[in-house]
Amino acid sequence: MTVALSGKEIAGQLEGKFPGSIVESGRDCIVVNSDSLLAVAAFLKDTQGLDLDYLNYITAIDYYDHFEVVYQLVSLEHNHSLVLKTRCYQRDNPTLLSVVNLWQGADFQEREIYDLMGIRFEGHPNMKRIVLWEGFQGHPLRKDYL
Amino acid sequence: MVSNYGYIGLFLVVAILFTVTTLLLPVSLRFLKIIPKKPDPVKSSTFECGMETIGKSWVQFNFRYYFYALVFLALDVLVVLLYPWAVNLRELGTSGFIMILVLIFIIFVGYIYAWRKKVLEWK
Amino acid sequence: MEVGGAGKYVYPAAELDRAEGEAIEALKAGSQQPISDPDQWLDEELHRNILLTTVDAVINWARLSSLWPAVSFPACCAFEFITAEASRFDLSRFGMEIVRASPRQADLMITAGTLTWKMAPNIKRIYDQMAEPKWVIAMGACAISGGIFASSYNVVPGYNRIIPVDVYVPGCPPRPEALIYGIRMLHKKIAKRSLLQEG
Amino acid sequence: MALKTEPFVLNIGPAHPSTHGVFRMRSTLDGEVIVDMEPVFGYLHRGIEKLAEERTYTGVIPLTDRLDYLASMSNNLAYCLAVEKLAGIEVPERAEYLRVILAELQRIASHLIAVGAFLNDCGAFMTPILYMIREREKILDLFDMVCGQRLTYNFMRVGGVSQDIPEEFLPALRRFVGQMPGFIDEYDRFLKENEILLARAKGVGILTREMAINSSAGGPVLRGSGVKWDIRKADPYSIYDRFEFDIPTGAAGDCYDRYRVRVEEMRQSVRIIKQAMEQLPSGPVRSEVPHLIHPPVGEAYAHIEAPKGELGFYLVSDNSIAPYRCHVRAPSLINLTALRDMVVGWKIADAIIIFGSIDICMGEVDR
Repeated sequence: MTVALSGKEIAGQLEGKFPGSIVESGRDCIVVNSDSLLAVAAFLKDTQGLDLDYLNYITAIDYYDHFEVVYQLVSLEHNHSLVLKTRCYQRDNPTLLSVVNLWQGADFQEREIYDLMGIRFEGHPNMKRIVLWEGFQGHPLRKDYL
Repeated sequence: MVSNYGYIGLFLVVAILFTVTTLLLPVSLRFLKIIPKKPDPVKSSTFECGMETIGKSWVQFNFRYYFYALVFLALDVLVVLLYPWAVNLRELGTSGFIMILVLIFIIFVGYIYAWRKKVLEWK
Repeated sequence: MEVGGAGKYVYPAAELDRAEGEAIEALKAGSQQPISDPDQWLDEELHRNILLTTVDAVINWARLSSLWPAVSFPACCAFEFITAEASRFDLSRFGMEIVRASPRQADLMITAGTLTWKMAPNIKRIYDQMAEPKWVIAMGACAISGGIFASSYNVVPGYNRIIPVDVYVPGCPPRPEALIYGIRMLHKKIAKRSLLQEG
Repeated sequence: MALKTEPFVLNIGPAHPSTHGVFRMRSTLDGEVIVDMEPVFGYLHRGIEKLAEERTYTGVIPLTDRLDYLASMSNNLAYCLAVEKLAGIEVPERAEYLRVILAELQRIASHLIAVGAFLNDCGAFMTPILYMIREREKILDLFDMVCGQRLTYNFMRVGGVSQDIPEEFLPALRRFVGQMPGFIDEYDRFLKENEILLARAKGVGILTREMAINSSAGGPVLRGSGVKWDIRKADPYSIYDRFEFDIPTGAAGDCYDRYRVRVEEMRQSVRIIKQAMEQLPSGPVRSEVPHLIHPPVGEAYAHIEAPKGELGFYLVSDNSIAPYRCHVRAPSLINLTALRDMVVGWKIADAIIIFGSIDICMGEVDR
C-alpha cells in the first residue's frame, strides 16, 4: 500500500532546514513558495529516509487568481509518496524553476504545462511548445482561453 | 547445335519484347488518355512522411559503404557466372569444372584479401 | 571520425518549427469552407458511345479490384482498419491487402482518425503526392465532421476541408463490416466512371 | 586519418508505417547512425483535457475511451476510480470483479498488439501480428458481447458497470481462458530462442535501472529494466489484493527484456482472470449514483496499472457537475522521455525497434 506521507510531519522537518519555505501544509500535501522549490525538492530526493527518487507526475491548475503546480513524488523502495505544490501569482508571464536536473521525467511534462497553461520553467534545456505549433496564439488550458 | 542457339535467340527476343512493352505501356496509355495526367509541383517533390525535406542529402557520408558495395559486386559476378555453368554441368564435363575452379579461386583470393584487411569491420 | 560541417546542412530546430507553424496557420486560414465532393458527374445523364463502354468496363474493373490504401493512420479508426485488413475480415478479398507506405504506389487514401490542424498540411501533401486517379474514404465520425472532438480548438471539422472526399463511412470507430460496405460503395462509384469526362 | 562526414536531417515523420500512429522523430543522421533525435508530438492533440472541463462527470467517460484507444477499458477504470475516490462512492462486489476481468482482458489485447507491432518492426513482417490479431479478435468478441462495441467501449460508469454481462459471456470467457495459454506457448515456441530476434533485440536500446527511475518510466519499460514496481502490487486498487499473481521483470533493460515482460504479463493476466471468474459473486452491478454527480470541493488522484504503464487521473472539483480540472498522467508520453538517450548512437533500424519496444499509443501521448 503506497503510504502517503503526512504533510505536517514533512513540513516540520523542512521548516528546520529551510526556514520560511513552507507556505502551508495540508493533510497529505505541502505548499512551498516557488523560489525555494528547487532546494526543497533536492532535499526530498537525496535524504536517506525519504529518497523520493521517482517523479510521478506534474500538473498545473488555473485558479483564476493564481496558478498551482502539483508535483507527486514517489519512493520506489520505501513505497511512500508525497504531493508537493507551488503557486505563482503573475498572470501574464508566470515563471517557475525547472526540476529537470533532479528528475529527467519532468522534461516533456513541463513543456506540456508551458504549452497548454503558459507557465515558463527556467533552466529547462528545450523550453518550447510540445503539442501545439509555434505560431499558436494563447494557451488553451487557461480558464480565460476562448 | 542450331536449336541451342535458337533457344538463346528466342530468349533474347522475349527479353527485349518484355522490356519494351513495360517501358512503352504507360507512355501509350497516357497518349490514349486512359491514364489521367495532372502534373503539379507538390506531386513531383520528394516524399518524406508528409514533411518537406530538410537540408540536402548529397552529403559526404561514411566511406565504408563503398567497401561493402565492392565486396558485394565481386561475389555477385561470381554467382551470375555460376548459374549457366551449374545448369549444364554434365555436358561441360571435367574441363568446364576446372575452368570454374580457377574462377572461384581468383574471387576467393580477393575475398581473403578483403577479410585480412578488415574491410567490413565498422570501426 | 569527427562529424564536421554540422551547420551547413542542419537547420536550427526553432527555425524549422517556425516554418512548420506558418504553413499550418496558412492552411488553417485557407480552408474554412469544405471542398465539394467529386461526384457531380454521378447523377447527370451520361452520353456514352458504344466503343468506349467495353474499354471503360475493363479499365474500371482493373482499377476497382486493386485499390491500394496509403498510410494515413492518425487514431482509433486505424485499428479498426488494421483488423479489417487482418485475417478475419480480410480486405485482401478486394485486392487491398498491401498498405503502401509511400503515396506513389497508392490510389486510395483511407483517412482513419481525427485530423488536427498540425497534421493537416501533411495529409494534404500526401494526398497531392498520390498518383492519379485517386480516391478518398473518410472513415469515422472524426473524419466526417470532427466527431466527438468537433468543439476542440485543434481539430479540423472533417477531412473535406482539406481534401475532396469520395465516400463517408460513419461510426466511431466504424466496424470492419461498415468499412467494407463503404469500400463496396466506392467500387460502384468507380464502375460508373467513364473516360470521356476525364479527357 | 579522420573520415570527414557530414550529418543530414531525416524526418521519420508523422505518416510512417512503423511509428505506431502520428509521431515524428526529427533525427540528425551521420550515414546510418543517429547523432541526435528530437521527438515531435502534437499531430493527434485533440485537447481532451479542455473538452473534459465542459462535460459532466459521466460525459467525460467517452472521452477517456479515446485516450489510449488500445486499452479503453483501463482508461474507463482509471477515470471511474478517480471520480469514486473524489465523491466517495462505494462499488458493489460484482462490479469490482467484472472490472478486474475486463481490465485484465484489455491488458492481454493491448499486449498482443504491442508485441505484434514490435515483431513487425523487427522485420517479421505481418506473420506474428496476424496470429496475435487472431487472438485479439476473440477478446474483441467478448467485449462485443458485453457492451456492443469493439474498440471504444464506454462500458464502466461511476459507481460500477453500466449493465450486467449476458449469460453466454462466462462460457465464452472460460473457453478463451482455456485456449490462451496454449497460444502464448505457441508464440514462445516460435520466438523465444529465435536467433534473428535475439540478434536484433538483445542488447539493443539499453535503459539502465537508474535512467528508468530518473526518467519516471512505467509499466513494462520500467519492469524491463529490473525495477519490481507494479501498481497492482505496490498500491492495490479495487480488489487486486485478493488475487495472487507475480510480476515478471527483466534484467538488462534491453528490447528483448521488455518483450519478454509483456509476454509473461499476458500469462499472469490469464491467471488473474481464472481466479476472478471463480470468485465472481452475484448481486447489483452499480450503486445508486445520481446522474449528475456533485462531488465535494477538493481534488483526488487515482492510478491503475494500465498495459502501457501507470495511468492516473488527477481530478479537481468545485462542487459543480463538471470537473474543474482533469489531468491525465499519460504513461506513453512519460515513457518517451528516455527515448532520445536510448536511441542516440544506434542505427535507424535499431531506433525503430527501440521505439517499438517502448510501445506507445499516440492518443495518450498527445491527449
